[in-house]
Amino acid sequence: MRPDPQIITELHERMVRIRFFEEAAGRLFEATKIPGFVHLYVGQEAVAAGVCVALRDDDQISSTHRGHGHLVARGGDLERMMAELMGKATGYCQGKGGSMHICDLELNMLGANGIVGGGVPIAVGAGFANRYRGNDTVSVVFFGDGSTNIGAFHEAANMAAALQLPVLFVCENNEYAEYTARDRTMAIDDVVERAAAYGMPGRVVDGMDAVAVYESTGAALDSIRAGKGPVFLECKTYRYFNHHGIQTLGMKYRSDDEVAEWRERDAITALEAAMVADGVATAADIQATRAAVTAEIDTAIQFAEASPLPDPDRLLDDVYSVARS
Amino acid sequence: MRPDPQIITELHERMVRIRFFEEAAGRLFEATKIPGFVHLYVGQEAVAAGVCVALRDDDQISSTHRGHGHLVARGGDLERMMAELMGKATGYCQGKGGSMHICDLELNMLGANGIVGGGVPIAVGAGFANRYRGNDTVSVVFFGDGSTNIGAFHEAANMAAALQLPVLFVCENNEYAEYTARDRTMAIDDVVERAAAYGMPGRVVDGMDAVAVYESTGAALDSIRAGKGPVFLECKTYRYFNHHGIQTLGMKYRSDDEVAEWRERDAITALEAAMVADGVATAADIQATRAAVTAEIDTAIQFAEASPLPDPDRLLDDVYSVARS
Amino acid sequence: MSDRELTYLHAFTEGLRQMMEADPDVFVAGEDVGRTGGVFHSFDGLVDDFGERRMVDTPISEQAIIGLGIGAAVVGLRPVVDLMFMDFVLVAMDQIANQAAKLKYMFGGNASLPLTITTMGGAGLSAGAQHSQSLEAMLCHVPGLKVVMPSTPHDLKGLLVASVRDDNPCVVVLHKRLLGSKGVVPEDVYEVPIGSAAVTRAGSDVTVVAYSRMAAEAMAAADALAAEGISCEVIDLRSVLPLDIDTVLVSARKTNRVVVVHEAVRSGGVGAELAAQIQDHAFDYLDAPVARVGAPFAPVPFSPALESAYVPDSAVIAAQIRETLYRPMPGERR
Amino acid sequence: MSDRELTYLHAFTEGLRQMMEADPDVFVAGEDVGRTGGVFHSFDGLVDDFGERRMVDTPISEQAIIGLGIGAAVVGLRPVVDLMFMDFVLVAMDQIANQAAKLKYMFGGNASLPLTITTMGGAGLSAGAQHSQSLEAMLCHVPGLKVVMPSTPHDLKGLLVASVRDDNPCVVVLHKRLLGSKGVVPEDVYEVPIGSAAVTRAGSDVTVVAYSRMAAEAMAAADALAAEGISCEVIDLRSVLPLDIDTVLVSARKTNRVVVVHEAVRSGGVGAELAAQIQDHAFDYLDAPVARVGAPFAPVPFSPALESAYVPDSAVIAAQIRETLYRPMPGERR
Ligand SMILES: Cc1ncc(C[n+]2csc(CCOP(=O)(O)OP(=O)(O)O)c2C)c(N)n1
Ligand SMILES: Cc1ncc(C[n+]2csc(CCOP(=O)(O)OP(=O)(O)O)c2C)c(N)n1
Ligand SMILES: [Mg+2]
Ligand SMILES: [Mg+2]
Repeated sequence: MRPDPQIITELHERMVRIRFFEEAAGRLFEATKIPGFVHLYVGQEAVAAGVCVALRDDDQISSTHRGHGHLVARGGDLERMMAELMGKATGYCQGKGGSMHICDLELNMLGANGIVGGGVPIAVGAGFANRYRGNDTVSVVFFGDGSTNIGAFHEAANMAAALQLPVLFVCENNEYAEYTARDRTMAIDDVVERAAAYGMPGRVVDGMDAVAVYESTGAALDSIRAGKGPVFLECKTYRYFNHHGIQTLGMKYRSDDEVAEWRERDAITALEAAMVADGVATAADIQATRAAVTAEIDTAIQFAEASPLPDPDRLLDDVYSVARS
Repeated sequence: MRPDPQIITELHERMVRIRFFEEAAGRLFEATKIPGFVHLYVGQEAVAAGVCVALRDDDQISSTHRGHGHLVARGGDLERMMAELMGKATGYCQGKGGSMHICDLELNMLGANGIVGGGVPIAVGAGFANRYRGNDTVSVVFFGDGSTNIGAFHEAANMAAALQLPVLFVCENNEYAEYTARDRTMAIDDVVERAAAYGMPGRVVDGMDAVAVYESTGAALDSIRAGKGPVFLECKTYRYFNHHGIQTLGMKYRSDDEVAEWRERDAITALEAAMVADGVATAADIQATRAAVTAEIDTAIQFAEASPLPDPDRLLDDVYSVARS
Repeated sequence: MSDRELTYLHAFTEGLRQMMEADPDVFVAGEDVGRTGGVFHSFDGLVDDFGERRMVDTPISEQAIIGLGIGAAVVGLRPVVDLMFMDFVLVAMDQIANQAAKLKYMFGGNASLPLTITTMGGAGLSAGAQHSQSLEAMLCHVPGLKVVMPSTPHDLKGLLVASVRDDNPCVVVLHKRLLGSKGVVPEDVYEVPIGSAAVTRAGSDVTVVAYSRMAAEAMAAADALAAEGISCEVIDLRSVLPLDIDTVLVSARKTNRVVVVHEAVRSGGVGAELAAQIQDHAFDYLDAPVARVGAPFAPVPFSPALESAYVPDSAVIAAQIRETLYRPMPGERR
Repeated sequence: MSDRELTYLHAFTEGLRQMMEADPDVFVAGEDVGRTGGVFHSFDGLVDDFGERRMVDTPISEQAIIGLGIGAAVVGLRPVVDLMFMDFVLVAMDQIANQAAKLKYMFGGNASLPLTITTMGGAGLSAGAQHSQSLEAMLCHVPGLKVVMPSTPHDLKGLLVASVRDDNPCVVVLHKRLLGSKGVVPEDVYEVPIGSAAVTRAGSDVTVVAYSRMAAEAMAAADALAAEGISCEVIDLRSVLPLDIDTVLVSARKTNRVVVVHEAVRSGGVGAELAAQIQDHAFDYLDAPVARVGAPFAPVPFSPALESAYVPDSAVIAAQIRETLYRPMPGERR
């Protein structure tokens, strides 16, 4: 049985917000208004939305270099996000972090990370703290298929399992690490096969189906909150754009046909069709949502563009905490 | 069907040589004639002997902090080994390496290693070189159960499998990492369960049975030489002595009964009984072997004790190679 | 009794126990720190007092051990994580230098990281090239970290307390050859401020700056030279990041000659930074170049015969001091 | 034509191609170095010429990438392994500093390790705190390594060739902001000796020592100051381990004033070692303290507005030179 209509609408709205935010970020990047790198989340929206809608506010999430979608799904402030991407003083990190280090500790979003796998041990540390405090808060860590080849992932996954910590491992398997296909870097069919090496229950989910992700996440969270230890969720998904930036077609590392096939399974289009079919929303409602989100993002862009650059006099602030317990 | 008598005798002699060498090293360590640390191999002899007897001279082996047994099994020079442990100029490393860095590149023994897991990526590199050269040489890497929790092991195992390299992974599962029981650091029953995470065939062997280890190694080598990629062998074994040094009983991290049970399955005693039963050797032959090995080791000790300490003037030699291609 | 003596080892354990008693958010994680009490016994007995919930034995996973500390600290706990040997800092360097050290800055200040990393450095036990290093210079080049290297039981306890209470990632480096050394340690909780050096001997001819075990060797050299009529002022840095350069400069401007000593490889060591700052800020006061004593440019050798020639000692320090005072003793070892 | 120009990027690719043509034991392994030709295109086309056997795409496994090189080198091949960004050196530090650097010494000399590690350092692309670092000082503190940081296409090709032919682990650090810079590069194979600096501009008032991208900034500062009648001698170190201290000292004894410049964090950087050695060996020649220009003690910020204030440039260098010549310009940024 499908989840409540409010849930469906939530999933839809968050996916649309991610999609539009990322498309805007891509345009601004190509217009050189966003410096550095942007690793866009377009195509994978069902994962961030499905997971985050299932979470409680006190649960933590940790992210990767491809982190915008996770923060948007968590309810991140689009103005502060866009400002950070543009390196403005009003950004989440006052311009010091940028796309790869965006975070919102008030939303228990522990940060994106520029080091592949680097955030996984940190997420396990947050899970440890939850257990230490005796609450049933869960630490959720997003990571890519390619990151499961790095040592930090392995150590952290094993640590979580050995200590039976409340951590949900969400692998976003988009089948590529930069320009290298997954089958060239690991000799297994599904990334989830790695969970057994840690004695961790694992499950594969259609990462193009927000409802499926939402439901599997809910089941996993129940088990984790019940003290049964970490769970591994492999979400089969795909990034539409290039590893970084937008360009999507005519890349030699993957065929345009492959991209087209995945786009046909687009999570947003599919959910919208289902919403109309199930009478959860009318085409007009959906248009209204899209229009509202577009407006939000326009406002965010205006805010970011109007915001000042950081004052170089603040360069040396924030290296150390001065306050002490 | 059992292997040829010569093989059995080889296995026996090498195990005895390891056992006596290590017991002597332990005594010399307690007598402070060997400085630093010694991680003794006593109890695990069947693994090193079983694997090394099955190897070709051109195969490489890589070892760990508990590396004496591997070099002895590979045919290492006992005099140069003992001299190295004592920090003498005549040692394998001229006294610069010691117990944890003992090596013999002429025997294709690529070295012990002081960093847990540190030798695994290096062994995979040797395996890569074999494949690169198009020969059917195999790189064999020994590592402990505890080392499978560290990132370097994970990255190297996955690399070997992803590139289908000729590497034999020999896990010596003695159920402890220092003073911590394995079940407290990994939530799996058998370490071999980790092989599947790399798409690597894995097999469990009785590490207290030299013949079983020899046969499984042979089968694994055949598959690897046939180009079928790396294989993971878990050898269930046990160290009789303490993590480092000799003291074996009265330790709080494991019970004396547990030690006693494993000692009852002693690989050398068992093989000797079988040799006599099968008529491979008489009690007298076995005594002769033990006496001969004892003499070898006494000679090695005398050589080492009579050897000079390294000349401090050589302190800065060997940091860099001066020759160049 | 205010003159109670403790070993360096027990000063560490006492300081840690008191921090754990004072703050329920303080816990310890590392390899064999719990049931075993640490391979150097520096955590002995803590598991009996605080249980396995707060004395956590981990797998052999240095990256995940540091990450455990980072994640727990960023959500508000006050972790103490242990790297058995300082050499293993290199195994966890990404988590230490790319993650812990930079987290607050990358987040624009919206975080604090009350994390303490404890580890055991130094040579002299024939532990070989991978278990004997002094790698503080690498850590001192990383903005965001603090690094302390106490030489006495008193300073070890006080700096451990200050580090655990500090809201930044602090690395507390013990020296394995000091574990048995004794000294007066107050029973109550006290701090030695991070970044403050101690003038451990007043003198007029030359300033000798050292830290960790070399502070004791420097003192021994000073004693020996006193007999020759050479008056050494000895400064124990105690912290290497931040450096208490002011205390060093005051002394340098007084004695006009400085010898910096550490056990780490001389080239690229903390002594280089000190020499660079001293010649910069006391240029007109120096009557001789700032001299540096440290290990030669080689890995730490295993054999005691080589290791003793590798690690600086009071004789080498004294020889350098004589040379800096233009009183070289021909044929002396450097 | 001996005056053929190439970009820094293409000089690298050409040098590597020529080494692969000359020696069948040379291969390249790293992330996306094969089919993709490297994320910076520095390996473009090599897979077409040498195939995937010799241009090996690896998993994201920096420790295993370095280990692959160590193991292949110790059994006789001549690997070139790539770490996409220099920041990832920290992920693989154990394999680099505990394994590769020490292997020969620990084995008592019974090994050689003809291993080349290539990587991309430096800031200026708003890549943030984990993709912009200059970490050479950490590597320079590790006995057993060699580290080169060329600033021109010519030196990059020559030092790459020398590194690949060298029987020791060599780290070749490219600078991402130099990739498009052009210069004359001989077509034939040649070496720039590791450990030899170049006097790139003769002068009499002050010696400016720099490397990598800062060598160009130093030259720009020298040009600007020439107009003010200040004559700078500029030295491009080219290698940071070993350091060509002799070339620096000859110049220092001539100009009596030295400014050392690097992009890395100033504190604990290569400049500290240089300053320490210069004041030691040219003490009586110095008319001013050896000055150091480097990044302030903070991670690399993301925003261009901050990053440009963080990374030293010709203006900051010129300001420091004026100050070292006792001609400070009040209120100038340091
Ligand atoms: C330690 C480290 N190695 C390499 C990189 C460069 N890099 C950034 S993203 C990426 C691919 C990551 O692949 P995956 O984990 O599947 O995430 P995806 O990009 O597909 O979302 C790589 C290799 C890095 N940032 N950190
Ligand atoms: C990176 C690293 N961490 C910790 C240590 C300390 N240490 C040495 S041996 C050992 C236990 C290894 O256990 P295992 O791999 O099972 O091998 P065993 O000692 O049982 O043969 C540890 C933790 C080390 N040498 N290197
Ligand atoms: Mg991916
Ligand atoms: Mg074990």
